[in-house]
Amino acid sequence: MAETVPNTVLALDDLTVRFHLRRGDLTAVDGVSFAIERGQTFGLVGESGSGKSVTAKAIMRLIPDPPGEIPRGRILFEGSNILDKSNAEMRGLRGRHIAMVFQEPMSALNPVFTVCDQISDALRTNLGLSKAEARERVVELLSLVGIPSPHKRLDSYVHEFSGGMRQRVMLAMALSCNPGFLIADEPTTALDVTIQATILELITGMIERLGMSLLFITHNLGVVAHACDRVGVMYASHIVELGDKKEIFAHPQHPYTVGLLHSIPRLDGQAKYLTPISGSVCNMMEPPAGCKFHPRCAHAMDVCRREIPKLKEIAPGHLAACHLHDRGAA
Amino acid sequence: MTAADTLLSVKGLTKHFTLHGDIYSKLAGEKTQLLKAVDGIDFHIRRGETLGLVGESGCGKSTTARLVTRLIEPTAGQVTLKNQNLLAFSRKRLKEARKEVQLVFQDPYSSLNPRKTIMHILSRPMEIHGLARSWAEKREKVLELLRRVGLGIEHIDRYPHEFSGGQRQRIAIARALSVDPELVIGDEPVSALDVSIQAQILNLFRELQQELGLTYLFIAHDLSVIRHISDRVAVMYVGKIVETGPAAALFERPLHPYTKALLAAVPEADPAKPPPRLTLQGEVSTPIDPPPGCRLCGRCPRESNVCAEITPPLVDVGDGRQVACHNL
Amino acid sequence: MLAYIIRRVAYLVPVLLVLSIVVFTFVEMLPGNIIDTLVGTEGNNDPEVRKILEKEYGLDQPVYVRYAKWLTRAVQGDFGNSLVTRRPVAVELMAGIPATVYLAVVGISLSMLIAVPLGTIAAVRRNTAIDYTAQVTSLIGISIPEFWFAILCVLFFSLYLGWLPSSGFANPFVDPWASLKFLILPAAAVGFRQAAYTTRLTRSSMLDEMNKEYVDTARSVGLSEGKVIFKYTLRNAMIPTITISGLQLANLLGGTVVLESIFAWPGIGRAIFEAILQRDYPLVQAGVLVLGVIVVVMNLLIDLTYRLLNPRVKFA
Amino acid sequence: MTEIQADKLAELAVRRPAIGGRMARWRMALGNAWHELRKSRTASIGAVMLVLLFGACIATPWITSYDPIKQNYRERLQPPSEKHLLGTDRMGRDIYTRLLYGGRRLVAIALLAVTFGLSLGIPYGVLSGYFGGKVDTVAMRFIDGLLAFPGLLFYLLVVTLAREWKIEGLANDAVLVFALGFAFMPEVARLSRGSVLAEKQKEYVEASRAVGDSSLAIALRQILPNIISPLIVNATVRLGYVILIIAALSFLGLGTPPPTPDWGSDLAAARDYMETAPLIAAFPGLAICYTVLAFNLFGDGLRDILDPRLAER
Repeated sequence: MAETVPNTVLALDDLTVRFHLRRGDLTAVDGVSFAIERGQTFGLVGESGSGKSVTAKAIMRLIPDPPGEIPRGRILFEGSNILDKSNAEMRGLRGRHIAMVFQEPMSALNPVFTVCDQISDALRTNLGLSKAEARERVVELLSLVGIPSPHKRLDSYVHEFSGGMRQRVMLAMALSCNPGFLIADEPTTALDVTIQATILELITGMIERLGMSLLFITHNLGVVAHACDRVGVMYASHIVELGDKKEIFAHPQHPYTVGLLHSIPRLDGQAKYLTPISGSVCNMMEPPAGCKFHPRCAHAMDVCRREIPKLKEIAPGHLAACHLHDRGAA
Repeated sequence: MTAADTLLSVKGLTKHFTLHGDIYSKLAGEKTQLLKAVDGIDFHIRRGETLGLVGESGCGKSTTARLVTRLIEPTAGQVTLKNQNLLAFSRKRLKEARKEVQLVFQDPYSSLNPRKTIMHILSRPMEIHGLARSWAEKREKVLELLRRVGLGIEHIDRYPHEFSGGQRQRIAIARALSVDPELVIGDEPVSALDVSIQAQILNLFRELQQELGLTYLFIAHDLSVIRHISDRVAVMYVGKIVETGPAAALFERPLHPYTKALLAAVPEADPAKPPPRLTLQGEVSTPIDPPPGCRLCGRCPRESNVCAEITPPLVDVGDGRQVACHNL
Repeated sequence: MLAYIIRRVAYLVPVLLVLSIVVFTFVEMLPGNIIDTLVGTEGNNDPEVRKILEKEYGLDQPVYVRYAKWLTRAVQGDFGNSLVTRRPVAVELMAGIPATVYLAVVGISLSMLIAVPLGTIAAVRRNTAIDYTAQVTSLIGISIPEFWFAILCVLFFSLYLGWLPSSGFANPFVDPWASLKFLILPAAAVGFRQAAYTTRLTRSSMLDEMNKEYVDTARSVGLSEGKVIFKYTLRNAMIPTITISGLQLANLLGGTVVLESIFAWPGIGRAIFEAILQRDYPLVQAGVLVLGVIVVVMNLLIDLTYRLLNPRVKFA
Repeated sequence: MTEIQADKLAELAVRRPAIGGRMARWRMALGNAWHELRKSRTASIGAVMLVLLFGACIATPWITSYDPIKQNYRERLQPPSEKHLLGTDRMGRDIYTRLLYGGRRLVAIALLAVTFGLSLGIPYGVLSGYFGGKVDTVAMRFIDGLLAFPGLLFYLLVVTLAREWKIEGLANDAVLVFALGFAFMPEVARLSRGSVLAEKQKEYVEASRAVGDSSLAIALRQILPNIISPLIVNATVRLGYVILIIAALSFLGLGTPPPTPDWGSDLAAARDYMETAPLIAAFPGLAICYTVLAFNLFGDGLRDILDPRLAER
C-alpha cells in the first residue's frame, strides 16, 4: 500500500510481528502500514499493549528471534527493505541512519560504563573517530542537548544524572552519529510535566534544526497534539486511524479515537463526567474475532464481529479502519 | 466556614528524614543532612468536598498522605480529624480512625495481596473492625461492594492476577469503602492506568462521592485530572504548599509562578492550544538541606532579594485563595 | 566510601564475637576438661595435683573470666600449645595456610577460566546443544559428591593410567614440576565443582542482563554483536559472578577438608581434621577461629570489590 | 439488577465451600501443580526421580528381604547377580539392601534437618525484616556471625562433640539433624528477611496497615504466604546439599559408625577394594549422585516455574 515515492523516508507495509510464547502465540503487530515523509514527525499513539513499541523495535530489527517472528510485511527504509538486510548491513544502518531514544534512560543506558564511554563507543565504531576526537565530540553533543558544564559530567555514570538529564544523555547518544531518522519510544512518559515540556521542546527543536524525520511513540494525546505532523492511532495490534494531526483531533473517525479524546479530562474543566470507553482492552492472547474494538464499541454491528475492517481513505490523507465507514462509502 | 464543616485539618505538618545520622557516618566525618520531605504545610478539607493535591514527583504529596493517616509519624505539626488531635490518639482510637480514613494507592498491581482472594481482601477490613460477624454477612457485604464499584459478582472468589489494571483499581476502591470511611485519600489512584480506563475510574470516584457523601483528598501529578476531580486545589513544591484555592479560579488565573509554570507545561490534547513550555529555569530543587527562603529561588522569573532569605508564608488573597509568594 | 568501610569494619566486631564465643563454648562443652586429659594420660588421679593443675590452667575461675583471658591471648596470636606435638598451635596452623591458599586459588582460577566463557556461550546460544551440554554438565558437577569425584579421578588417572600421583604435595618453589603433578588432581576436583556453580551463575546472570534495555540501546547505535555481548553485557553479568566466586574462594579456604585429606594435601583443613581425630582440641579451636576470621575478612573485601565494580551501589 | 443477577447473588451468598468442595479444591490444586510442573522439563524429570526415591525409601522393607547389617562371610565381594542385584560388600552384605536402608536414613535426616532449619529461620527472618530497626540490625549481625563458619567446620565441631559425649544411634542422628538444620537457619533467615523487605515495599502491606490490621497479622498472614516460593526452591536445593554434607561427614569417619548402613561410610570402606572391586565404591557414589541430582533438578525447575521473570524464556 505504502508507495515509496522518493520523499518517503520510512514505509511500513503490512508489518506483522508475532511472538511464540509458552502460553501460546501473540500477534503484537498485525498488518501495520504507514509512511513517514522526509522532515516529518509521525506520531504513533495508543494505550499500553497496543503494539506501538514492538513496531519501533521491528524497525530497528531488535525483535528477539525466538520468541519473536515477522511472518509478513516489509519495512522500507530509504526504499530498501530492512528485513532483507544482513546483520552487517543492519549494523551500518543503525546509529548512522536510524537511531532510537528509549522510554527509560535509566535502564536503556549501561549502568557500569560512563556516559562518555558509551557515546564515544558509538562514535568510534560508526565514524571511526579516535579516542580523543570522540571525547571532544561527546562534549559537543552533551552541550547540544543542554547539559550544563558537559566536560564535568563526561565521566559520570547514568545514575548520577537526574531524570531529565538522563533523557538528554540518551538523546545525545542517539544523535551522536547524525542519523537522518529518529525513533523516540515514549521519551517523556517517565518524566514530570515540567521536564517533559523541556525534553519535548528539545526533541522538536533538534529535529527541525538537523532536518531529521521522527517517529514519535507515545500514549499521551497531548504530546501528539504538539509534537507531531501526522498521527497513527493503534489499538490491539492494528492501526485504526491514520491522518494529519489537525484532522484527527478535529474530526476523529474511528470510535476508539473518539472515545480516547473524550476520556481525557480537560484543563479548562469542562464536562463534569467524562465519557470513557467501556470495558477494558482485550486479552491479546485470545483476541476477539473481527474488529478488535467491537466488544467496547457502542456502534458495534454484526459485521464487526466477523470481519476485520481495513484501513480506508475517508477524506484525503485521512484513513480509518471501521465498518461504519463502509456503509457511508457504499 | 464553621469548625464542624471541617473534616480534616493539618497545621504545620512536617516530616524530616535524617541522612547520614548514624554513628558510623559521624566517625567518618560525614555531615548529617535533613531531607525535608514535608516542611510545615497547612490545609483543611471540608466534609463532602474534594481537595486536590498536585505537584511533581518527590514534592512530598505521598508522604503527606501517609502522614495524615499516621502510616508514618510526623516530625512536627498537628493533624485534626473531626476536631480531635489524630497524633494524640491512643492505639484503640487510632484503629477507629483507620475506619474513618481510607487510602487508595497508585499501583493496582502491588496494592492487592496476590495470594488472597477478592473475598478475603474485601472482608478482612470488616473483620478487623467488627463490621460483619458471620461468613454469610461478610459475603453479602462484599458482593454489595463489588456491585457498587461496577464489578461482576462472579469475581468474588478470584485472585487479583485474574483482573486488569482498571478492575484491580476498582477492587482497591472497594476495599477502601469496605469500612464505610468518611475520608478517602487517593494517592495517585489513576496515574498507572491507561487513558480510557483512567476516565472510568475518575467517573467512579465522582459517583461514589455523590452516592455516599464521601470526602476526598486526591493526590495526582496530572493537572487535568486534578482540575477535573477537585473542588479545591493545593499545589506543592519541594515540601511546601505554594498555592491553594478553588479549582476553577486557580486554573484560570494561577498566581504563584510555580503554578503558572506547571500549567504552561501541560500539553493539551488540542493542537490549537499553545505548545507546552517551561517558564522556570533549571530542574526541580532538592529537598535535602534546602537553603532558607523560597524553594523556587534560582528558578523563578519574578525573583527579588527577599526571596533568598525569607520563606514566603501562605497568605490569604481573597476568594478563598492562598499564595506563598513575596512578589505577587 | 570511608563511612561505608568504617561501618563494615565495625560490623565485624559482633560477627567475630559470635564466632569466638561458639568456638570457645565448643571446648567448654567437651566432657571432662583438659586436666582429665593431662591427668588421665599419666595415670595420676591425686586431687591435690588436680587442684594445682586447675589453678595453673585457670579452671577455678568463672567461665567469662576464662573466655576473656582466652580471647585476649588469642587476639595476640597465642592459642596455647598443641596437645600432640607440644608446639605452639599458631605455628602448626601457619604451616598449613600456604598449601590451602595455593590449592584454593588455583582451583578457583581454573574454574573461572572454564566457566565464564562456557556460561556466556550457553546464554548466547540458549537452547542449543552447547547450552544443554553446559547445563547438564554443571548440574552433574554440583550434584556429584566431591570426594567421590576425587576418588574416581584417582582411580582413573593414577591407578588406571598411572599419569599422576594419587596424593601428596611438593613445594612449588622447590620443585615446580613435581608440585604441578601433585596439584592437578586436587585442583581439578576443586575446579570442577566450582566451575559447575560458576557456569550456572554466569549463564543465568547473562540471561538476565541480555533482557535489559541497554543491550538494545547498544545495538541501536550500531555496535557489533560481539561488542554488545562481550563488552557491554558481560561486564554487568560479571558483577554477581565475581562476587559469588569470591565467596566461594573464602569458603574453599576453610572448606577443602575432604579433598585435602583424600589427596594428603598438607593444608589447614586437613590439619584441623587430623586434630579432631587426635583430640588435639586447642588446635581445633584455634583453627576454626582463624578460618572464620579469614572468611569474614574475605567477605568484607568481596563486598568492597562488589561496590567498586558496580558504580550504581552507593557507599552508604 | 436483573432477576438472573439477583439469583446469582443469592446463590453466591449462600454457597460456602463444603468439605467435599474443599477436597475438590485440593484435587484441583494438585492437578494444577502437576500442570505447572509439566511446564518445566527439568522439574518433571526431578519430580519423577524424587517420586522413585521416596517410593523406594518408603517401600524398603518390602522390596528387599536381606538384613542390611548381618554379615555373611561366605558371600563376600560378590559381583552383581540375580541373587544379589548389586553384589555384596566385604562383609558379604547385600549392597542393594544397604543402599536402600542407608538412603532411607539419609533422606529422613535431610528432610528433618531442612524442616528444622526452615522452622527456625522463617520466623526469625520474617520478624526481623518486618520490624526492622535496631532489632533487625542485632539479629542480622548474629546471623552474619553464624555464616562466618567456613564449610564443613561447623559440622565437624558438632559431630566431634557428639562423639566425645558418646552420643550414638538415633540420638546421634538427632544431633546431626539439629546441626544441619541450625546451619541452614542463617540462610533461610536471610532469604526470608530479604523477601520480607521487598514485600514490605508493596502497597498491599501499607493497605493492610491502613485498614488497621495488626503488625503480627500482617507479617504472618499477609506477607508470609508471598515469600514462600523462593524458600521452597531454596529448601529443595538445600536438601541435595545437606545430603552431600552428611555423606562427606560419614566419608570422613565422623558419621554414624558402622555397621549402620550409610552411603558415605560405605563408600569410604570400599576405597580399600577400589582396584579389585570398583563397583562397590561406584554404587553408593551413584546413589548420592542420583539423590542430589533429583533435588537439584526439581529445585531448578521449580525456580523456573515460580520465578515470573524466567517464565517467558
